[in-house]
Amino acid sequence: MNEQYEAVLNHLLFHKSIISEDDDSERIDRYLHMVHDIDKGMHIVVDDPFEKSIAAAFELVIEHMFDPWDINLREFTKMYLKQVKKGGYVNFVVAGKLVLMAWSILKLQSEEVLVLADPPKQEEENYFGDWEFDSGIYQESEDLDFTHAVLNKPSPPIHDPIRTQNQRPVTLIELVDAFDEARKEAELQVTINELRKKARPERPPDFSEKIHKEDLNEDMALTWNRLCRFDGHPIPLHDLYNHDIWDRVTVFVSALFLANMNKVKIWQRKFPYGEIMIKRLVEPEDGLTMLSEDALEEDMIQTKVAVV
Amino acid sequence: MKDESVVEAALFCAGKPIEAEEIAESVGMEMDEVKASLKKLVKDYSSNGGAIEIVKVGRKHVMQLKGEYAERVSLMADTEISKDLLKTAALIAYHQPVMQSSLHKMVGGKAYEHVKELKERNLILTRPKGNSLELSTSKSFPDHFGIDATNRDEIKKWFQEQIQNPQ
Amino acid sequence: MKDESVVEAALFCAGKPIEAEEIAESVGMEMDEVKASLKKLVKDYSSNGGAIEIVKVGRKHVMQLKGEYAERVSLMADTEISKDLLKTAALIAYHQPVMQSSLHKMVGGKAYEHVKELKERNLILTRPKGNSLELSTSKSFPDHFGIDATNRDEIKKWFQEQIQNPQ
Repeated sequence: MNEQYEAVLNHLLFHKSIISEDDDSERIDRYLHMVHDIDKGMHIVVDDPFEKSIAAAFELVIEHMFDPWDINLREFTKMYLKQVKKGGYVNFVVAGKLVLMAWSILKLQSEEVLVLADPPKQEEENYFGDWEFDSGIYQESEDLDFTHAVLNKPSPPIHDPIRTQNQRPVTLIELVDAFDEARKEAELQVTINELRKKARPERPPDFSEKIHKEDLNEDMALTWNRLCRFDGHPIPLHDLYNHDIWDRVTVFVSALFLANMNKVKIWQRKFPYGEIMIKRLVEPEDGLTMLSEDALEEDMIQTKVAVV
Repeated sequence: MKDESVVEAALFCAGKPIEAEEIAESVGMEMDEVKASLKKLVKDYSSNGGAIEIVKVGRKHVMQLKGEYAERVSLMADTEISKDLLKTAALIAYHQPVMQSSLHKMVGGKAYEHVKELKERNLILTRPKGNSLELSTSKSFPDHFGIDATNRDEIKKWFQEQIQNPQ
Repeated sequence: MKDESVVEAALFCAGKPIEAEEIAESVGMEMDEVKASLKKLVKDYSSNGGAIEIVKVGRKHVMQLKGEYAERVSLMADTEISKDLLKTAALIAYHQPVMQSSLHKMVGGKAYEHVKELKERNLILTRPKGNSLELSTSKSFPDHFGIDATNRDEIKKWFQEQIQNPQ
């Protein structure tokens, strides 16, 4: 096993405390086995061994349903950036895929938190729940006046209040009550965990399928084909996406390549959150080979892009 | 033991806004007595020229330092919220629900840091919407800042008054 | 702002016995003024018939509830351990010795934060075992909660009895 795989493995085990004692040795063996398999060239078509090892680590979580918390995303980002700085060459398609994988893991982590955190009810409640949606904050002049006054006066209109901070010991009855509640909640939590375990195999995206197909030409043809359904005026890039996240990445990355080939122009209306716009610079027939009839039909079914 | 002083003791001890029912239950008093005592206490404290006030916050009452005194002794308090952060909090409360991007237009780059901190303090709620976040106050916001309002118009009015007649 | 009220504010804010020097430094007053204010406050508070008193404790002064009132309202204060943390503590005590990973399965993500806090409060002990930690109650656990037990087995038994004979 080369050093990079070892580095990845070490980081995988960064959150050791999360690993259950019930299956720890077995689990570490599984990791080793998996990394060994990947080392032999399974799955990944990425060339750079370092990128490959990171992708492999992410794959372990996404494809093989490991605990998403075993991935320390921050550490991986740091490692990756270090490598990029050192190497100088960045494969943006691979980088994009890695970002998406990292995002998927983050999502799995946050889903976990959502299920496990069981936040107290009051945090979810909005005190002024009956308020209407913000339809423009400067509608009334008094609102504008208020904003100006708050920003320009030395003192804010609210103060951080100072109150007494008395605390007392827990009474025995409170301890028993808490115990009673905790037992019931723990039982519920264990049940939820089991249900999640059962449901999980259905959840990960079809990751291996996507990483195998690095056929950029096909991706670009797909994006071009969608773009040609519009009349050539600038449109928001998101009109070309369907709801699949992989599709977003594919379209976004191939649109960048199309721009590089001077087939399209891409710009953002306002940085950093403005709409990303795309405009076709050449006629459909001067673009790329169109998709086959079958592929075209399949894509029409999968996307909700309007035909103009 | 005077009724009124028992209620005063309850407020001192609680250290946070509490409802009349809670006081009545804890100290074994009738609701009417508690309510009458609260009314008297609010009046007495506001007129005695001291540093402490008892104020109504929605359905609750709280004992706290008057604003100007709170500022004067803020160095002694554990956690101080910066004036800038308080301004951002006030803008969110007044304009809510407001998009983070709109807040950014009002207060600039510090909006993101402030939103993060206010969220950590459980004072605001965030909800993803489009490419930005929709911000609104949490249930503990009016309790924390002692804002006596229960709906949008009241809170706007409350803030307008604070701006026109600062303490 | 009256000197006396500033000192009153400082005492309210401190929430514990505090020296005159400390007050003077924090609020930027002369020691003489602080001392004179303290004297007046002690006198005023003792004679106003309210529930609060300001008393001298050694070299320090403190604002607190008068004894009889403190007893009456003591349950209104927040408990020093939050309900959520208390629940985790109770689960550890009942299941001890229990692995942190098992606790995670029972209470979810907050387990780690809670274990850290309970450890800081000296209520539980942790021992590395495999890749996780084994948790059990510390010697001070029964003392802290007033449980009549001297060892872990007795504590466990006490909790088991609570299930069988709920109060």
